[in-house]
Amino acid sequence: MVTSSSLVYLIGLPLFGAVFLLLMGRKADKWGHLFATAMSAGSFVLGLLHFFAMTNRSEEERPITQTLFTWIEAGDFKVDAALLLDQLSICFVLLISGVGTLIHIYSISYMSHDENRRRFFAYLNLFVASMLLLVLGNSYLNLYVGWEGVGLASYLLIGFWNQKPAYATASKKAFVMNRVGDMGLTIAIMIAFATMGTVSFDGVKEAVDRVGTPTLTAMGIMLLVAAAGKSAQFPLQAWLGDAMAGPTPVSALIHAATMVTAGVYLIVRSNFVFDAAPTAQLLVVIVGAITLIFGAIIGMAKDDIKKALAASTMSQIGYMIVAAGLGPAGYAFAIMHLLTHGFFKAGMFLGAGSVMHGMNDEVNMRKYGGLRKMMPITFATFGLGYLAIIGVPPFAGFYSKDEIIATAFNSGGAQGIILGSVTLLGAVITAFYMTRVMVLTFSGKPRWDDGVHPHESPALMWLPMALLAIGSVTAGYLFTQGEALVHWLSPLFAKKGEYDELMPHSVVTVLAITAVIIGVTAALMKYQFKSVDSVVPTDVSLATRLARNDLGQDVVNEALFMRPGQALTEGIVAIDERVVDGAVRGIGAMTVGSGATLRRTQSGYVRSYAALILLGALVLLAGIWVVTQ
Amino acid sequence: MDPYNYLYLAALLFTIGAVGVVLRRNAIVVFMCIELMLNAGNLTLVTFSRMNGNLNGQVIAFFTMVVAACEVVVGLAIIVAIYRSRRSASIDDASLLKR
Amino acid sequence: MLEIATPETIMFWALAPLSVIAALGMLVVKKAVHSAILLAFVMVTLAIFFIAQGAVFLGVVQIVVYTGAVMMLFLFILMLVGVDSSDSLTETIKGLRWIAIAAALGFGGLMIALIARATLGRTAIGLEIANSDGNVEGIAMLLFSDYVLPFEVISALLITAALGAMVLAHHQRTNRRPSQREQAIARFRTGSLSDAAGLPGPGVYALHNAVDVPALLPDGTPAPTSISATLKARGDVIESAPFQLDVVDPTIKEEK
Amino acid sequence: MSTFITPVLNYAMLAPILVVLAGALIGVLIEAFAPQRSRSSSQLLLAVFTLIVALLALIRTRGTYSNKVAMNSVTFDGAGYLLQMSILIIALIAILLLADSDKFAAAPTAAPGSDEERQAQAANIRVTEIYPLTLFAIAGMLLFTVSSDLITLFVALEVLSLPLYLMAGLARRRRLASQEAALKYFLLGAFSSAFFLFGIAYLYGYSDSITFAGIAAAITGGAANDVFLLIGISFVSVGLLFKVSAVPFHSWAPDVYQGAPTAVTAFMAAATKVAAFGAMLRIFYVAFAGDVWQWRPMLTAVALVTMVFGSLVAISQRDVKRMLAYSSIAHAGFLLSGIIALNKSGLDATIFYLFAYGVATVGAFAIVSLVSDSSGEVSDLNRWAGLGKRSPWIATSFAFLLLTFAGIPLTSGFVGKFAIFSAAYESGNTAILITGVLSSAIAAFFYIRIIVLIFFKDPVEDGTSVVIPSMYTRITIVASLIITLVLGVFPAPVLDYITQTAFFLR
Repeated sequence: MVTSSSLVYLIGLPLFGAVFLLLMGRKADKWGHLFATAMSAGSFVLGLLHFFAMTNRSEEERPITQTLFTWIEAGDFKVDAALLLDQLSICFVLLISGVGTLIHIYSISYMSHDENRRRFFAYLNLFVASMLLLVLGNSYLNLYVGWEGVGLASYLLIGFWNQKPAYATASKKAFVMNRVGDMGLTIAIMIAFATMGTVSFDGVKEAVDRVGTPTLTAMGIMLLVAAAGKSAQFPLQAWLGDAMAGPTPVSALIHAATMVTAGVYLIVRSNFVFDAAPTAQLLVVIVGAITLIFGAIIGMAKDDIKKALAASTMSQIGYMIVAAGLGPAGYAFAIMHLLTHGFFKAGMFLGAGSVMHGMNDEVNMRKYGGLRKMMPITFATFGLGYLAIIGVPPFAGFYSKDEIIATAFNSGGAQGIILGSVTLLGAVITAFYMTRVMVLTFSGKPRWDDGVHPHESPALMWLPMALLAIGSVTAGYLFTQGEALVHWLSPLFAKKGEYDELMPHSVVTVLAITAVIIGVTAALMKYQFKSVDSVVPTDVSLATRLARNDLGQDVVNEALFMRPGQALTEGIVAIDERVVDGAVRGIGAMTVGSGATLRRTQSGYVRSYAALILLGALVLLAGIWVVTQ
Repeated sequence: MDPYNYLYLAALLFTIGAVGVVLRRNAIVVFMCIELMLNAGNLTLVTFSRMNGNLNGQVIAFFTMVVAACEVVVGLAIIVAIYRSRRSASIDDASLLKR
Repeated sequence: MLEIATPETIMFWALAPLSVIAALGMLVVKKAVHSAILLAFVMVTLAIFFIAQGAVFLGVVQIVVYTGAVMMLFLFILMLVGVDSSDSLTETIKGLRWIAIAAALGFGGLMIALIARATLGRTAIGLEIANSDGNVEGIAMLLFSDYVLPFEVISALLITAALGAMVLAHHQRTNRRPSQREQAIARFRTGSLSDAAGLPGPGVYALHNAVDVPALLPDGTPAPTSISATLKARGDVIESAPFQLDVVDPTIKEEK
Repeated sequence: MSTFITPVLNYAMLAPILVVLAGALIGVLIEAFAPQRSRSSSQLLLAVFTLIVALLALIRTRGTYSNKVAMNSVTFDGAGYLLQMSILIIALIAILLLADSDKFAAAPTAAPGSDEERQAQAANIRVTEIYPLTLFAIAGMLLFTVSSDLITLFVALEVLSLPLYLMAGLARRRRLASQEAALKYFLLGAFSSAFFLFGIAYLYGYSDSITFAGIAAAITGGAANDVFLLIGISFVSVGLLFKVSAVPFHSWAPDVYQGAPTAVTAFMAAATKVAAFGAMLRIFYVAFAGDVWQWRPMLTAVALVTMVFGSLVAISQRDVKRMLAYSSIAHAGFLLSGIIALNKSGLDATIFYLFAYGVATVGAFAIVSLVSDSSGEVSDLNRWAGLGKRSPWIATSFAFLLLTFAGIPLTSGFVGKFAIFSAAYESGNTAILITGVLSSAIAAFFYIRIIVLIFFKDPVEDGTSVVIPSMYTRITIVASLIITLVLGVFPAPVLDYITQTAFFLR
């Protein structure tokens, strides 16, 4: 069977693929995509072997470590470049390499007309390798290497189609926010090193008892900042929507299944820190809850199919963060939702890509409609993902979301009621906006532009979608069967504390299903049974048609419900786009501005430089004057 | 009289030289101000040499003179080269490089 | 305890203010040459201080090397770049003068205050013992034993300086200089013969006979070719208009 | 009556310095006697040969340490060995950049744009004096790091500086700017060395000694109050901080980096930094260590201001050489934290950081020297847009080096930063730690902004073309990339070696 010495190949295969393809250059154009896919698949197969090997071992022997070499050694401080595969990381390994391989396969066809396809695949491989390193590193420092690696790879991938003019600003925003996050991680590592003298997960876990709560709270908050940056959580969420400028498979890989979940991984991995720092843990929950609602509301207002999905991702990760913030009771459910979300959201992104493929890269949902007949397979796979995300039993999302809602309600006291309500409200809105997406895209009358001939995508594209759809259908049931995932992960986390059960699980389930029904019904009322309205004033033909079909009832509806709702929605979208953007731009401008001001000291005149030196010496003398007083 | 008086004098001359570097625009005058600063340093060295009762300070001052002579050669060569291309020995004119 | 005799005290109080005034003068005089001369004066006073403090050798070197050689070099370069050129003392960089003066007052004040506060921690002993073999011998002893390495390394500095001066000043001819004969032939082979007899000389006037005034052509306009290109480039050309005949008094005074 | 002590020189240990000096002298002779045609190649050959021999001579001294090599003037110890090694390796990489013929003025004496200059360029003349000047500077640097008395330090400072002043003014294109750089560098350098000398005078006055050991003894056992000592430390620091371009003594760096020929900038930025920090390490660790409580606040303030200032101002630069200059200022701030730490790990970390940073800097400037259009190098950043499209290899290499400067993991920059901040923390300096991390986050912003510019922006109309690198430049770039990568991925052996070797003989 596989041993710990083969861990390095999990990362090594895709890394080799990336380096090899970049070095080969144009010579590899013909077969580069196949090679890259094979590397990713190889990693997945190896991961599976490890998984089976792990299930065969007893609970205590499951985590395995491979030390590659001593990376940094300075005095007493030593960091090994070492890989750790335990129950938590194997979940991620399978998700990353599995979904990653499917996306490779999908991209073969999706990118077939791009002359730089080989380079794209090299980047994909690089991304997979970095992401695997992120989840396999045995210390915060090794995690940090992967953390920066996925950042770099995602830049290369998002910017792959760099002719998009909006990209420049988008990348800047993404960059600033991610740097804020990275800084959080750096400071957290420094805190760990400074107070505990170690940065490995094991070392920190042992040292938690030795250091005071304030230190752990500071470290926890910094880790949260890092997680918020990478996982697009409030207030660092704004970059995700803009990152949709990249090719769709990239969005599926990075912005649904893998990179954006790194924050959840970080928090769950640092469970020992958060368990000992209640304040930080509470902040995690708050951030998650805000993002959950925030993302959902944005999702209601977006017409761009990818941006709607991105907002949904933000919201769903909010669910995971909330779960992760609930402590030992929630860690496993955070991971469970993360895994099921990986399946259905990746599937839906690929579906969106498939739709765009058939619609000449149109992303505006208002120009879709009635695609069900033209793209039956896409419709079916997307539909299964849809059922999963809104939480219709027995699809995957039902199980994972249900558990999170129940855990939230049962977290006790007022917090429990508030959190439960928020997660429930989130479920309503999720059902609403996802139904909207579904209806606008696949149902109703065609609203296509002239010259668009929708058609089903080739097998190479729908096959991965179908596989992901199967995952969306079955994963939730499999994970909860006999609490399989909870048991699997439980050795890693502290014992779940006892708490009063606010309401029985069955009641929560009923509530959740009710929430879904409300959301779906509302959306159907608004979009399915009426013609789609348009906020796109330039689209004259659509507007005329809408005006013809409009009924007087709408006016009342609008006045009573829609207007306030719209105002709220628009308000939140505005906060997202203006305030947050403004803040980012403001910070950027402030930094650049202060740089520019300081730059003025550089006048070009030697004499003013000499004056500066003289003043420096004067300050030193003044210092001496004070010291020798 | 206290030998410290020589130190005060040297400090004054050093200050005058330093401020001259900032105030004067002719590169040669600026350079002469730097020479004044070096001379002030030498006076300090000689004074300390006397106070310490050994000749180390004088030797350093001697080295300084040689170093200063070399600096003068290089510096004046650079100034002449600049003068040849700009027809100006004002250091304010040499401010292409900034920001 | 170091006793400073009265003659030296008198000498100090006589020369020190002078040297400070001369140094300050360096900052305010307009002409670079005057600055150089004031600096030479400061250096001579310093040489006297050196000798008074038992540094005979340094005092002599100060006069011979510094005042003699280095200052000559300065003057030489001043000649090269235009000895007459004078600086305008108006400050062009906004606020710099006041910053500089404030910094200087602060710097000088702090230096003096700090020196006043300093203690040596041992008695100042003077150089009688150290100079007992003679100052030059004493320095030589140190120079060739304790300081032998820097002494040797400083030769690298001298070579660098010479090499640097060569790089920036030594002119390497890329083409042969034309002989006088070739120049003459070339002059006659150009299109017109107007220059064949040589270019006109500069301002030959009764009142102002100098190279920086252009000569006048028969029609009364200045002849641009009569001025050296160097002077033109330097901007040292004087208008010839003030010297034209209608301005100049044409009456001839006979010498008696 | 004193007796003459016959000086004893340990020539074996002085060999690296003497070899380089000898090489420089032979170079001068070649200038005098060799025909114009063969000068360039023979000078290059001689310089490379000299450096290799010096490196071998240095390696031969491995393990033998002494502070009586040349009376009390120099001390050869582990730290000195490592620093000299770094300087020689960096110089060996950087000197190949001088070989590209169209970098230096054809006739430095001719006025820019004159017929004379055109004739000289047409005749394919170039200043080959660059090589001996460089060797002199290297000799000065080698001596600078092992000097253990103030006068040797001063002489070495001048030996390393004078050639650099001259070389800064010898660019082939944009000669006015180049000469201006030389003038600024020279005037400010002389200005700061006047301060340095004044500081030496006060240290001599305070301690009645000019050796580091004597000063250290005076600090621990002297009866004087600290005024002379502090004036001395401050003014000596002004001179050293000027060389390492720490704020507020930094202002020469951007102008000189921009104006000087890029090959010279590469050498100067990398090697001078190693030498100056080497000397700073020695003087602060050996001579001033006893007075740490008084100078630490001063240096800490300088380090903090330097980090923040360098990082902030770099953001608004539009010229790649100026950007690198400000980045080097920020790095000077980071390096200062290693000196402030005043402990063994600070020493190790600073040496590692210096070497890693120096090598990466040479590589970065080598790449800058390649990006050009018909009228010469292009350092305007706007015109670098889309470089990744036209020359992916060059752009990728540059991006990698920028990531190194930014301290992204798996590059030497990260290891160095980590080690140096850890050392700073170990000495209890949290302010340095926090400011350092914050300002490296700011710094990463502009490094990565350039990467985005290179790769994700469309090329501008009058874009630049990349010169096909000559064999020499290619060697430089590849060597610097390999060392940077190895130090990032597999730094343990080097760190180990430095930890075992680095120490100061007091």
